Amino acid sequence: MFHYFKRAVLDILSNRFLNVITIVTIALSILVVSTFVLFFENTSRVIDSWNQGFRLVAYLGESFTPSMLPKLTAKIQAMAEAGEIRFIPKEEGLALLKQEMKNRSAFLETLEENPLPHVLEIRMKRTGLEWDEITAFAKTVEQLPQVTDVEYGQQWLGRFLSLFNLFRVTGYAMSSLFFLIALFITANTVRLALYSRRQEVEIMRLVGATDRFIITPFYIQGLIQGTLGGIVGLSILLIIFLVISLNLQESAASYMLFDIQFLSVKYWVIIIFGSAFLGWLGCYLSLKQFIKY
Amino acid sequence: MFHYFKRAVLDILSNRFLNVITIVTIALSILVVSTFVLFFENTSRVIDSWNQGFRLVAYLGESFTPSMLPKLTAKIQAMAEAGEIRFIPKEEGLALLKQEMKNRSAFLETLEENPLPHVLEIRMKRTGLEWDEITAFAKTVEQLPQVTDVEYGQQWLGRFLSLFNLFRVTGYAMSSLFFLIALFITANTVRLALYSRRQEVEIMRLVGATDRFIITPFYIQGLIQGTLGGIVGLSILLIIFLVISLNLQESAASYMLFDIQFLSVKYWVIIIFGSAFLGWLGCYLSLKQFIKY
Amino acid sequence: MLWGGDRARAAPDLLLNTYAKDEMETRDPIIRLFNVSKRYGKHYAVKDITIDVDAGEFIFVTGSSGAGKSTLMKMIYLAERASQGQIIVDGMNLDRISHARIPYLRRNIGVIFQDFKLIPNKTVYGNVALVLEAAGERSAMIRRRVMQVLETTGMADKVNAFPPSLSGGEQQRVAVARAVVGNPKIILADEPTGSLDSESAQSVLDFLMQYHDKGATVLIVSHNMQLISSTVRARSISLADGTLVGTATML
Amino acid sequence: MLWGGDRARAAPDLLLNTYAKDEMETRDPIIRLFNVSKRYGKHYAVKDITIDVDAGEFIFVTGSSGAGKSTLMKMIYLAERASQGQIIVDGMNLDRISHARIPYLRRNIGVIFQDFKLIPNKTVYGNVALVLEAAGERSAMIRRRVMQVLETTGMADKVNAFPPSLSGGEQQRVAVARAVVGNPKIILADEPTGSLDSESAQSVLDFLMQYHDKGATVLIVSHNMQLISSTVRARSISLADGTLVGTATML
Ligand SMILES: Nc1ncnc2c1ncn2[C@@H]1O[C@H](COP(=O)(O)OP(=O)(O)OP(=O)(O)O)[C@@H](O)[C@H]1O
Ligand SMILES: Nc1ncnc2c1ncn2[C@@H]1O[C@H](COP(=O)(O)OP(=O)(O)OP(=O)(O)O)[C@@H](O)[C@H]1O
Ligand SMILES: [Mg+2]
Ligand SMILES: [Mg+2]
Repeated sequence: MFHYFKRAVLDILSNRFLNVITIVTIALSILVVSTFVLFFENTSRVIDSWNQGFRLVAYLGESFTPSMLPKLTAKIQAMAEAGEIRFIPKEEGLALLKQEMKNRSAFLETLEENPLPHVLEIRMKRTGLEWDEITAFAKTVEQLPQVTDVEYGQQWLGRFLSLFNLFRVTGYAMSSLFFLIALFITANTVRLALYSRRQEVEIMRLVGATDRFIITPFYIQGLIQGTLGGIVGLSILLIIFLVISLNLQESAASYMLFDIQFLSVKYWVIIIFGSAFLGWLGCYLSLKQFIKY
Repeated sequence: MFHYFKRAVLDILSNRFLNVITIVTIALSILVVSTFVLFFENTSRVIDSWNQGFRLVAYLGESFTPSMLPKLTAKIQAMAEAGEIRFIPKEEGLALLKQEMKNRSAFLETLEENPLPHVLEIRMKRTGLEWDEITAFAKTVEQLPQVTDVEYGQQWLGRFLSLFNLFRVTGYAMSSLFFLIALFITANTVRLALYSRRQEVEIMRLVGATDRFIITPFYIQGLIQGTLGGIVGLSILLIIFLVISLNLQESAASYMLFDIQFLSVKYWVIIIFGSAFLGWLGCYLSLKQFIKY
Repeated sequence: MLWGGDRARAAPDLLLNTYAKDEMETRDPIIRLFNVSKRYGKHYAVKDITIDVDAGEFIFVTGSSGAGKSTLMKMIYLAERASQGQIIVDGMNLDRISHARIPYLRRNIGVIFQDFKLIPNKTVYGNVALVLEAAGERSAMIRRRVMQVLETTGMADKVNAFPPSLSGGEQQRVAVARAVVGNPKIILADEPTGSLDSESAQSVLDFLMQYHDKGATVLIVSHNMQLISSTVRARSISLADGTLVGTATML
Repeated sequence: MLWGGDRARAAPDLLLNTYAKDEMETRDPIIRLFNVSKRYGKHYAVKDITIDVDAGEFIFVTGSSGAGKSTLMKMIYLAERASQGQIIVDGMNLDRISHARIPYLRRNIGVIFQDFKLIPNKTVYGNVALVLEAAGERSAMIRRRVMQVLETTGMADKVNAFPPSLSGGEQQRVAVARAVVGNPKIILADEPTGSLDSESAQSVLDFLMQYHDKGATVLIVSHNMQLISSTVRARSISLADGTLVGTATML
């Protein structure tokens, strides 16, 4: 095995042009995939943080008294979808309403009695819920004894969610598509590199080399090329990211109410392994064509 | 020229393997770029349609009478940022408020007099406005004589806009980055294809061919490869798009409150020209390396 | 045709004769061709050839350009499959040999290709060593054998050169070195002296003769009549338009 | 060395002698080398060579393997630049020739490369026609010339074959055809008969002789003594280790 590895390294050194081209192509393909993943991850993260802002508002009937609160809260908390629950007494509700209405709030002062009900604000536990799930959850909450009505984004929220889910699905589909394309491009490049070495392969066969003897160093080369390509691609992305995020932080610091973050170590590992696999598979697909008796 | 074109076509036919590989690589690169552009365009379009939903609400003082409306409207319309303007008389405002407050609206029935002011709802003309511009516009509107106060999304809107602008900038940056990568990958592939033909080029030189005689067919080939690659890439995208959008329309028709649209003809033309340019430039960058005396 | 023109090799010849007598009766055919033909399109490159080559024979194959000499060689080391007929090499029927056995067949055959077939981006050393590496030899042994064989072919000072920077004759001598480095049972030499001056040509022939003396079966395709006629105890096979038109043994 | 062994060309010879007498005094050197050397690393492939070749001369270049014959040829058609010294070909100083003029220099020189240098994915026709296409000839004229020259070299029935499917000798004859198709002033033939049997070799030589008779200057690198000695009125230049060791004129 070591012997094959040595031959693979020697071969890389004596075919520098072909190897550099292949590694650069793999690096660029990885750059596309990882740039997109980075973009998609950050956008998803920001959207998720918004998404968490969505809440159900449950209006409590006249029959409700604050002493019932712990029991009601526990009941709701038992539901899978429910996250944080906040109780807003009608006094606080009125204050909020005044604040909300601003210019139109003068008349509220003239009221003798607080006309508002008590309210429970329920946040969603998971992000990325489907519209169906939210509707179902709302129905369940509405059926609780003290709850008279449930209000949630309705139309607007449905639209928002379907968009986000579409965004998410498209994002994953595109990541896969880009990975597939990277694979094809890599295979193509490896195929071209091998094409210009087909005579060499033919000569090796003619002097009595077995398939294994010929193929193994190519596979090892593919793995090395893939790994190097992955590292180079990721490094380029990191550099671009650092340059851009530094600039953004300077010029647009005031608008930046969220962080953009680089890919996590988990992704680094996935990308580099994926890239090594890419190099190997590129070899596999191409060698099939050139190594035949 | 026709003579060169004929030689280029003959050459493509006699180097089918190399040409198919090159065209496939260009097609895949174009597929990446145009998939991203498609994704980005659709997302932007949806976001824009939301963005257009943002509006300034100008509260009109006691001094305002409906007869002043045309003059005031004209004044606001003269401002660059102002789009559609809607006048909401206080009666309509009260009706809307009742609807908005739903469960809490019972007390509104008890009011003797309508406590609300008349309101002007001003939509933005352009999309993608910066937070600064909106603030400035709001200030100008507030200074108009009959206007007592202006309300707009504030904090939330600022955050939303900065996100969208970042999304937009990143999108354009990524389109450019992907185009650049496509360029490099194409150049790499062309370089590899030429590498395996370097002997042929060398032989042509040795039997007295001028640079121009050798190079011109390669350039024409590059243009042909680029154009074919562009058409193939775009066709693949169209097929993927049709398959996916048909499936989406079936399974998720209820959630789809917006259309996803394919790239416009303008983009087709840009992409195919870009791709032809890619093929040509790939040739240009690679030939420099191989054609030297 | 008996004895060739000027012969510089008297001593080895004596030895050869003794050796030949001892073995004469026990020798079996190592290469057998029965009605072998090779067709490209409608054209027969080789047509209905039947020959037996005994182990340890020394054979010249002659014939004009395009007569089918190289094609005949190619079928023996299985670079081309015969269209018709049967070929048996070293006990293996080439028609039925499994894919995985082909490398082992080829390790028994040292080929000097007409167009040399050196790998351009491997050094002279690397090209010659490849044969032994592919056969899984240990590196110390490889080094010794390769240097020894390059020494004898006069290419020792070019071990680190790459084939494109060698002269035609130098490339040919590397090709000769590579063909014999594995001590093959059979040596197929397709025009091994075409790029060489008469002196170098003679020394390559002497070199191949040494391997023959050690027991190898040697087939040489050659146009060089002077060389052919200078060689003792060689059989000469003559092709024309793909068919066998004559055999002669010089004794 | 005077007249070679068997000579089949009596009639053209007479013609040649008349032609030679008329022109003898007016001929200028078409190739001039002054103290030309070519160094690769520390090694001199060609060392301090000075020769004048007259227009219309017929020259054999001999020397053992690695003597520098091919390198000398390469410097004349500028595949390699001389390390030292001056080369003047057809009035052009190769040291000072502009990049753009090189193709025009090469169109005056027909080269038969030692390794043929045929383009593998062009047909025989395409390979030969390339020279005329590059020179911008009209296609009717190209077709006629190419077919004519392939006819004479005996390759007319292989016009649509690709070089890898040709025998060694066939490839060499295509290389010969390509070298002469443009009617060059100078023909440089590097071992043009190495893969050919003696009969084909003689016909290639006769063929080159025809161009010489029409006024071309011919330089042939060859190891084939029989061929050399059969040729009348040729000068013979001998190299050893890169230096000129002898000149002889056969008359
Ligand atoms: N792959 C092929 N496809 C088609 N024809 C071929 C192929 N290989 C050889 N031939 C033809 O078969 C004939 C015999 O070729 P071969 O190479 O055996 O000749 P040869 O005797 O070696 O000649 P030379 O002395 O010139 O090398 C030739 O006419 C050649 O064109
Ligand atoms: N590109 C090169 N780099 C290094 N050395 C070279 C190069 N080209 C030629 N040589 C060396 O220069 C010497 C002369 O080579 P050349 O090809 O001129 O020989 P030749 O006379 O043509 O021999 P042959 O008859 O074998 O073809 C040889 O020793 C060769 O190894
Ligand atoms: Mg042959
Ligand atoms: Mg030479």
